[in-house]
Amino acid sequence: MTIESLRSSPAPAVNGAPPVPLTETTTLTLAKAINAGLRRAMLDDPKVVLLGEDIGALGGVFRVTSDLLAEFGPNRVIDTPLAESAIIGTAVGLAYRGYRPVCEIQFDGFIFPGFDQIVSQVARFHYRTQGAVRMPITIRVPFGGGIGAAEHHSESPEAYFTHTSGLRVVAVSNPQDAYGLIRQAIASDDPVLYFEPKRRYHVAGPVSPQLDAPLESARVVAAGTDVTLLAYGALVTTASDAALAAADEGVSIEVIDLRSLSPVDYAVVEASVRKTGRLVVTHEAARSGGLGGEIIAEITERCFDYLEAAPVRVTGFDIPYPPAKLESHHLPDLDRMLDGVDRVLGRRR
Amino acid sequence: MTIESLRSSPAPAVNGAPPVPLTETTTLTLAKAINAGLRRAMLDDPKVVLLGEDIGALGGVFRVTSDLLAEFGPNRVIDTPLAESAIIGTAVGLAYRGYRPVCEIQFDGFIFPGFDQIVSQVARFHYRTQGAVRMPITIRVPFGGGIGAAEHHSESPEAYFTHTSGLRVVAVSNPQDAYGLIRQAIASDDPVLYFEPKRRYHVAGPVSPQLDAPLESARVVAAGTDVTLLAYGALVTTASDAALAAADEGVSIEVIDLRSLSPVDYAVVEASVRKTGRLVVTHEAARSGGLGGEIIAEITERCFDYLEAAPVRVTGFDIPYPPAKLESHHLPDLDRMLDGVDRVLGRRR
Amino acid sequence: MHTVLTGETPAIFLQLLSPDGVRMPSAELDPWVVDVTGDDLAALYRDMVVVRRIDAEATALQRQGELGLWPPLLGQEAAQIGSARALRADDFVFSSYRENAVAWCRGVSPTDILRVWRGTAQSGWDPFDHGMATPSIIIGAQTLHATGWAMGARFDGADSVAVAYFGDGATSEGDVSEALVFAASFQAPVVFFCQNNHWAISEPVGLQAPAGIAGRAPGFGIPSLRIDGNDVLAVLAATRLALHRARTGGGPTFIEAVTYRMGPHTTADDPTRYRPAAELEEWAKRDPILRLRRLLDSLGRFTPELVAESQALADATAAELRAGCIGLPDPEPLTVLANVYATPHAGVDRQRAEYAAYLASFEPTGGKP
Amino acid sequence: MHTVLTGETPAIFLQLLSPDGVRMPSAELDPWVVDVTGDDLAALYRDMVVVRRIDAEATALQRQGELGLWPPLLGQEAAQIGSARALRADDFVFSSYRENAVAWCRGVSPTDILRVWRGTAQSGWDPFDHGMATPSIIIGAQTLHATGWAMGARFDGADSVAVAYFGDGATSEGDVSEALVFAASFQAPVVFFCQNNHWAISEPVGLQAPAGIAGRAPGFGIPSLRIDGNDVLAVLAATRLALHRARTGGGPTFIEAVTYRMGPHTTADDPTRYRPAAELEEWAKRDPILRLRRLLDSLGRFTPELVAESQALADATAAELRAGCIGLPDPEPLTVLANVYATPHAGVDRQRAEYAAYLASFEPTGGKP
Ligand SMILES: Cc1ncc(C[n+]2csc(CCOP(=O)(O)OP(=O)(O)O)c2C)c(N)n1
Ligand SMILES: Cc1ncc(C[n+]2csc(CCOP(=O)(O)OP(=O)(O)O)c2C)c(N)n1
Ligand SMILES: [Mg+2]
Ligand SMILES: [Mg+2]
Repeated sequence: MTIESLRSSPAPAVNGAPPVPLTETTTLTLAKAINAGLRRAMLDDPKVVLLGEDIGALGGVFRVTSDLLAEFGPNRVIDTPLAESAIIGTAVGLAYRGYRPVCEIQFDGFIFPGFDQIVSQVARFHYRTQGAVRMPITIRVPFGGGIGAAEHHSESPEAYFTHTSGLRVVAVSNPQDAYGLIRQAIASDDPVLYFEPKRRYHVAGPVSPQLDAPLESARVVAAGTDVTLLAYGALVTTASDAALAAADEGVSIEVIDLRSLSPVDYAVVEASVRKTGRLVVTHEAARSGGLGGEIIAEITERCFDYLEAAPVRVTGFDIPYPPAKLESHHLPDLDRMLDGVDRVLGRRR
Repeated sequence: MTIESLRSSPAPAVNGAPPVPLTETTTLTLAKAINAGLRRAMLDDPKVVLLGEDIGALGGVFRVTSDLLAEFGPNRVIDTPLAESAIIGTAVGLAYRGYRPVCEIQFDGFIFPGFDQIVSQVARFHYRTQGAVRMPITIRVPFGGGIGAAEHHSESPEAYFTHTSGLRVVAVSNPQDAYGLIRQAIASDDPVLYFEPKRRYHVAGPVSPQLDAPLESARVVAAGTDVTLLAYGALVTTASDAALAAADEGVSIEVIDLRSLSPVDYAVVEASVRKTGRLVVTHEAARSGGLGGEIIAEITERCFDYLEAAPVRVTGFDIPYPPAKLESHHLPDLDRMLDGVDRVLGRRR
Repeated sequence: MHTVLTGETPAIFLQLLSPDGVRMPSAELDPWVVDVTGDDLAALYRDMVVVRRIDAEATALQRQGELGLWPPLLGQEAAQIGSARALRADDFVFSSYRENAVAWCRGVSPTDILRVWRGTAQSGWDPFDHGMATPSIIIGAQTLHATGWAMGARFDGADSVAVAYFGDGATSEGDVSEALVFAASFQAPVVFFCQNNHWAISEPVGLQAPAGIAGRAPGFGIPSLRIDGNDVLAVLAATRLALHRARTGGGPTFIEAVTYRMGPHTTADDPTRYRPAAELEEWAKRDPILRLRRLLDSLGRFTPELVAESQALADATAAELRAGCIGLPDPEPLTVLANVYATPHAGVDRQRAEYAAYLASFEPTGGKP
Repeated sequence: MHTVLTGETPAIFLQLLSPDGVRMPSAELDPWVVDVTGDDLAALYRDMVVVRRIDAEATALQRQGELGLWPPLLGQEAAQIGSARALRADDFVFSSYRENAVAWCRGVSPTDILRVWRGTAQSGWDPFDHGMATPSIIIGAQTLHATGWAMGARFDGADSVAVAYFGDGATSEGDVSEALVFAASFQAPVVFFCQNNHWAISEPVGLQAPAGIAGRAPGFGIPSLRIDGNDVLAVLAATRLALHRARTGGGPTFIEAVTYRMGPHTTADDPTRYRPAAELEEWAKRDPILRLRRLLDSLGRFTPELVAESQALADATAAELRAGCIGLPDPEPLTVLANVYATPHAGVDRQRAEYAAYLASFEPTGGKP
């Protein structure tokens, strides 16, 4: 993949439902790619059921489940009462009965009423029962900011889940991965938190039905030699833009899309850092206790002798998500990423 | 403090209620020190009220609130129905009305049904209202393992809260700090998660009513020059024992009791690491996403040029808390701490 | 199975005004409105006209890109005005995001109501200035806050009451049931005021509560009233009744105000995807403002003066709202890191200093690029 | 305020056996036990004697340091045996930690029941072997699991039923109310079986539910039965009734079995700190085993053979339990890192390899020091 291919171009017009089923490479928005992936999984396995608030007639507030109620009926696309703990808790029961439930949490900030069921039940049944009970539950969470929304609608709670043993966590950044990983998540016998970058829902890209990334794999978005820049979700685009900007100034950045947040694909990250000696990690979530610290600690341990500078974090601040008019200050943007690159190169401070 | 003072000695006999009120240095168990601190705070401020399950006639399952119902009555020591979200949520309302509620969560694993109210409400009201509404709520949580208990009774959920902006988090390790910090927590205008190392509840030590540590301060338990060993809660004792064992082999370990987990007192940690060049962090919580990674990332950034080796973690595994008969394998013990020290010294692997 | 308890929606449905605006007797509610004068009715009318105008203006502002979002209360004016006008200054409201007419009654300025929706702040006003907490976006969470506040009022020996506003959808959340448990156990002086507007975004109330809503509280030991929420007089009466019970040691009361969300869930919503048009038409006939107007008319109080005066106030308020909204300054960049804690905090203080230095590096413009 | 709905504990309290063991008529329950023979009653008696013995033996084992903890069900034998014996093999139980007599009825071996309490495992049996999930320690969480399972059974067109067991204290948790909401909305074939044993550790049921428990479900649209939980026949009948409703498309039913926790909350508890001794004495008179014995006696079925046979089975079970418990091997060290995931996981796999190497470094003893 050439670095030029990263330049953002206007999205091609995409209308209507995805082809039925997806058989060849097609241009889809990220939202429609997930829709197509859900549909494919539901066609392939009658045990796949969807649960969530407003996912039926409305198709979800982001329309990710559009048209699925009409196609699969109310026993497979279940509009639930307004109660997140129950959405997760009944999914546990459904999994006990052999179903593969896919829960939609309407917005990131609404996952917390369901936190107990996720952390104390979903994550643990396999361990608790010495492997007798599997929890093939996928929990879809639109996440992240940048859409000018009200409180609780722009959060990045992923680190709560990457600290929770028994869960797998992925975050997608583009339609292809969205399509592939939603099906991988549903097919997995482990529970998967599937984070969707809501501000990229309408960005379109090619989706091939064949190109599936394994659940645990990171992706090198653009090769580089001076600095490794690690991102996931919506920030992959920003990181790619930063790489282009840096290239114009003669700095070669290797951009990695983490994709799997738990476990992290350290083989890919390690190889990159051994090459560049410099690591910048970026995420929207608060810095303290965020995934960045974890990765930096791990990479410092694994690659200490290769590090030419202390790894740097470019993240949201340690604040509750701020009001919309302040979010541009909170969210890592191209300038702050370049500032981080400057710092890891010893050019600032 | 000499290193000899760390040697564990049998606890002196401690009986009955703490003196009324504590006026001079007294030997108390950790549980009774908290009880004395609660009592002192309640005597000093009529707005301090306690809420929790079984905290009244029973005095809590660990007897930390013993005798307080009799002394202060049911409007100040409130036995609540069995609902953690409501315990926290009504505390928010009480805080809105000028109270300083102290909530008891019966065991670490039962905090999750109250997670939403903590993360989305308690932590945020001050920020949300531009400072108009304060949440002087203390949430007491017995935490950690080593007592051979059933599932959900041995957990270390602190990292979920140190990643939550707006909360302060402390963990105490000895009666003196327990007494001082519970009063500091209650007096704070910010919400404080107060973690109590349940397997040390019955360990006794001197408590002076005067010696209060500030909320944000770490404590050097034993000075050393070769390795910095960072611990908190129950593991401070283990770390001290490890320091003694290492001293016998000629390795000088500086043991730091973190006390404040959010924010971390980096002044103290930094000073130590600049001196020793080697850092080991230990906690019972799972390694991935635990506090250790955060501290290592931060210290690597702040002290990169002083580090002689990659910092090392000695933590619980990335597993749900295991059954009692396996917990000795999961919990960092003296041997695993020494192994970590060996690793940071380059003596192993 | 006649001795098996079954859950049935209580047939009782309290009204004081028919949809035609005819005053109807009600043994339960009449005593609570005996003192209501024609002037009072006119004032209620004025309130309703004004808040409907606020709603329309805010919707327009959103369409024009001046607000990020707006949740209209169109159709729920009687439920909100009738209840809020029953409150005393020392009572305290814990509401959801849609109770903008309640905020109006609590003296919040129209501009302050908009701050949140323009995105300049997460709280439009100081709760202690108005006896009204920052609206809760997490559905149902505020019912516990109200219950806790009421427990405190009881401990204080005060006769102030907490009022929790929430929707039909909210009744499914565990927090709301837990609030009923605590309120009953501690006999907290709290009024649970549920606006059953028939929809929770796209979900009909039957999905949340197939047996109805008002029947739920009694099972927790809390008396419940099911009232016509489009009848401002019934709402006023029922709220006064509930407040009186709470003030005099009678504990919590649950009110289900049956009303209808005539607009979309928010300006981001498209109700045509899920809501039959006929339903809306049906409810338009029960419009709360129309109903009060008919009553006033029958009393000879629907005068040209009242119309003109209401119109003038609505116009003035809309103008104030628009100017206020557009004039709302963007917050200073560094406030992004202010007020995270009430007391100095080493971590946040450091980040603020770093960010200030970072911003300064973009001088001379000073701001973010 | 006669049209205000009030929550009152239903006066209805269904019984088939008086505390003296006299068979009493009940129009509702009689049809469900017409087929119960003397042999069936004898079998129920045997069950109850055995599980009381399991309880006593486990308590003894705990005192002797062989178990970490034990939650006795003493006094609740009729509630558990009567309900569990009504189930079919393809039904599925989601219980709390105290339902050890239910586990017995589901064919779980006494030794397997003890694994969790000895700390060798977090699940004593394979749930699919017995149609009984791993008991939930998080109070109330399992009621949602049962509801979800039942939704699945309905989707499958099966006539299997999920049964959720939980305590009086659990009714305060939001999860339990949410389970009622979902069960009602989806007409899930689930039986909510609440053992009101009057205490949640030190808290009396009146703190959780001042208006009683059975009245709660009807408000959610779920029929409710309040039965004498120390009357094994009434419990059997009510459970059969509820199962039948569920199997035939009638949806969920709530049963409050009024019983009493005669022992401590667990072996770690000291009820003398909070519970009046007189209360215990009062309830001892309503002992469920004594009651069935009196009935059997009146039917001429309380024979020396039955006594001997029950005793023998109890003795054998106790012996098996004790030997099984003491013989339970400690788990292999590396199982601490097994089964975290169902599929290979790079992070955990690495930690397991590292820990294996660490343990190996202590060779030749191999184990942990
Ligand atoms: C915990 C939580 N889950 C989901 C949402 C998303 N959401 C916002 S409003 C709404 C519907 C609320 O319906 P209702 O309670 O009837 O109030 P109404 O909007 O009709 O006033 C939902 C699902 C939320 N805000 N909080
Ligand atoms: C979520 C949660 N909170 C608290 C506890 C601690 N706890 C264990 S049992 C219990 C009381 C349960 O009472 P009840 O539901 O009546 O059941 P019983 O013990 O009487 O069978 C409590 C508070 C828990 N296990 N889970
Ligand atoms: Mg509604
Ligand atoms: Mg009980």
